[in-house]
Amino acid sequence: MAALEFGLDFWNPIVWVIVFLVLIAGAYLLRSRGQKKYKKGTAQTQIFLSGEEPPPVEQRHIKAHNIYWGFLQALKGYYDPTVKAHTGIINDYMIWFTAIVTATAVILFIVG
Amino acid sequence: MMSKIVRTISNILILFIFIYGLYIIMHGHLTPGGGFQGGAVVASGVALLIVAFGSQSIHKSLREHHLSILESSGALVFIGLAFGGIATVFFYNFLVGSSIFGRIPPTGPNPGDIWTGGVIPFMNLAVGLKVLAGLSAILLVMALASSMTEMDE
Amino acid sequence: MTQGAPFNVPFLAVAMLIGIAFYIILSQRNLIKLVMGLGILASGVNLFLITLGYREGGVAPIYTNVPIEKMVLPVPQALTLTSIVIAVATLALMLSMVVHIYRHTGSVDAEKSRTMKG
Amino acid sequence: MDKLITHSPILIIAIPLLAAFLTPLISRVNQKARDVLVITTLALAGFLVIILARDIYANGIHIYTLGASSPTLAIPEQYMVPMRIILEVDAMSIFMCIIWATVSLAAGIYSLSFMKEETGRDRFYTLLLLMVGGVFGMMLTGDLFNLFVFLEISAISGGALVAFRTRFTDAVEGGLKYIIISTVGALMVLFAIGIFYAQYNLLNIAALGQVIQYTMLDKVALAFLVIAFAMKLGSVPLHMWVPDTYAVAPANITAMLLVSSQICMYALFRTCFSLYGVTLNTATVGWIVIILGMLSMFVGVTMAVLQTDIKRLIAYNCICESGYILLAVGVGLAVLGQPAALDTYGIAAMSGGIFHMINHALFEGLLFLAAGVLFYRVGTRNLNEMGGLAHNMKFTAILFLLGALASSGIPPFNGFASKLLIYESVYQFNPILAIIGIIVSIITLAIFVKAFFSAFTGQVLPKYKDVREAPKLMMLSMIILSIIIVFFGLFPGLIVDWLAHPAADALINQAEYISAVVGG
Repeated sequence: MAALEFGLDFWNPIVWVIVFLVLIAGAYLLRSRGQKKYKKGTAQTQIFLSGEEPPPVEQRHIKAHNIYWGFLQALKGYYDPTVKAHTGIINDYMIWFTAIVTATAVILFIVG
Repeated sequence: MMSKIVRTISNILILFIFIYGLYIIMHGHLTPGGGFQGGAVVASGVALLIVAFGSQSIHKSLREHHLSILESSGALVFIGLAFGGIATVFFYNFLVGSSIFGRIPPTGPNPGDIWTGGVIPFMNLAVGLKVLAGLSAILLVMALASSMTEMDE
Repeated sequence: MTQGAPFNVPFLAVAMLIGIAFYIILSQRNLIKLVMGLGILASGVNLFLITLGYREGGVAPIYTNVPIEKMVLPVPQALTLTSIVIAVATLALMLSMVVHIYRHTGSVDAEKSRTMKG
Repeated sequence: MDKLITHSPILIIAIPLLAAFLTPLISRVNQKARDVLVITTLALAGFLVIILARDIYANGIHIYTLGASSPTLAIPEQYMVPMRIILEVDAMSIFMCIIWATVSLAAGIYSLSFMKEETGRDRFYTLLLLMVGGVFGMMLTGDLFNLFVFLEISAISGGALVAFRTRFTDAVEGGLKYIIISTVGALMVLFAIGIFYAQYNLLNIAALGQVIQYTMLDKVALAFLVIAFAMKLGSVPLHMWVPDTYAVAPANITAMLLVSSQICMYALFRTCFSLYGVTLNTATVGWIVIILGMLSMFVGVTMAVLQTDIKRLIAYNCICESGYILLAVGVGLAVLGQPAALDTYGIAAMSGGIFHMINHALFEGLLFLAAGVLFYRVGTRNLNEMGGLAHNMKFTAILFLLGALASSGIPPFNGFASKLLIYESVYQFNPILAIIGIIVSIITLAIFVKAFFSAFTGQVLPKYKDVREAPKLMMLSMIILSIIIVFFGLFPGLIVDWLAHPAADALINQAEYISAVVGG
């Protein structure tokens, strides 16, 4: 009932969930063996930055446009033309539509 | 607001336009035309009024929400008539053979018998109501919107 | 349908209307003109549909003045009418949106009034 | 009860339309009654869908002839071909109806709370119910022209709903873009319908499918239909309106627009499988669909990486997910003429794609609704300005994470099951396609890590100290969707056997679709 079968393979989420729960329980066991003797609210739970004052909260959070900067930079050759194609002008959308209809019709005529 | 000549002429003309529109709506099952066409003719009369008298003065007597009630009730009557046939099939013409608009139309050239068509005359009426209200509301709102921008600038 | 020169004239008109409409839609940045182009496109398609209803020797399907065997099937007329109604609704909606865009941005140019891209 | 099942196809369409025109009248009397009416209508439509679905899975295709003297009288006595408007419901149509009923009910409940502060809500609900009726009509109809009419009804009401909050400039712009591309697409569909009518004097899909020849004109019509529907479903390179529109619409409307795009996918499949069937060169058209799907997957997900607007990001992800469906069903289409290949992996690919359709609607709907909660509480869609929101919106964060994980294909959620089915079957068709699919799925996870990280994690920003949890009704609608997601994830075999596989069979089995109307 729960399983999906593909020829010889299968996927059974119930089995997966049971295994996952067992692993979670193991992780929890390990965690519960950890050190409990620290004092909340003192320097022990504060951010430590080589003795400096940590920056305010706004600056500590990494902004969305900085995430994956390296990925975007590495694929600049792909991204620049792709982003440029998304002009946001409705006429350009229609140009794409006309071009693709023509191309499809030509392909259907030639190939069959 | 246009000149007095225009206003007087359109006051006379509007009656004929309305009557013609209603005629087209009511004869939809016999002659070319029907609800939409007749409603559009009536709405063109409203357009004449808006042009002649200005949208602000028309708006005093003709409000959008009255028109929207009229429009909704037109649509409701239409769907209600369609539901009326649900004992057999949705949209079934259940009035055929009854005493209301129930006669079978004669074939061949004839002057036209208005007492035919079953639910179709009623549906034409409902559609006509909806279209005249809807198109008038569109015209009125657009005229108001454009006159407001003129006043702003 | 008979293949004769006069019968192809409506189809030429259809092609011209649709061609003009696509020219407008592809090249004109003014949103009002764009909406006009869509109106012309709708007219072209409607003319195409209504032309399909023509049968040589047939008579318009008006019940009061025809011998019954000669009537053409009124399906294309019904289709055209429906499509005209829909075109009216879409054009009205688009024009009112253009009015709003003009109010917000002070421009009806597709490029100048855009706020989103990328 | 039998009578109800017989009439349910038209009731599913007509009841929302009736309620749509009732709402402006009722909301003059009482606002509360209007809300109750809207939710009751949506629930009633859902109930009718369920009883119709039970009948269809038991007894096969269901037809309903409007205005005839009996619902199953498709062809009147003196005629050779169907003349009236016929609704034809098979397992595929009812599958789409189940999706739409679920999502529209969730979106309806959500809008009770989300649209509370807007003015003119009676018009909003009128449009919403019109859209519900229009989309149901598109799914249930067996008539090409009717398909066009309902396409336009859903497009007009959808466009008006996108632009409903006219105080936002971008909302109006998104609405205008949506309505323009819908109109052009629909007019091209109408032109193709005209071409069919010119050649065969028929409008019924089943009757056309019986006589279609695949002449030169049919090829033109096919190009118009396929590309017009591809534009409306937002496939690359015709996708650019999708982020513009989805990002600016109210969140509940975005979730509905998503399904109304899927309906165009359904119409595309209906065209290819039930209308043309094996007459067309299945390899060519199949590969066209596959290429559109691959482009959608790749461009959609890579463009999503650099978005900073949360709803634009999810919108690009939508493009990517619909690419998976196009890929899977395109593989099925490409091998339609080869029974051996169809048996080994074609049907499996199609059921995977169709299963992914419902999953797509559910988890993307959930994500849009969660993003709408953020907009409702925080007042911005810009991810750059968010941060630490999970502290105050724990449940929203969990639900967003659930949707994100399901969308990225992380086990045990439903997205994993359908994507696995797609990979396994597409791999046998062409290994490269499956590998690209897996890579795209990984990047999908990356974009949701970005969205979740920048919106929810970190310390709470001082300006969002007083942000509160989502209102109860919004939470309720999100919880409905997430329960279904988890259920589908835990019992994928059940769903594939009950819903997706019959739908795939119904698409492939053109002869049955035709004979239900034409007979013989």
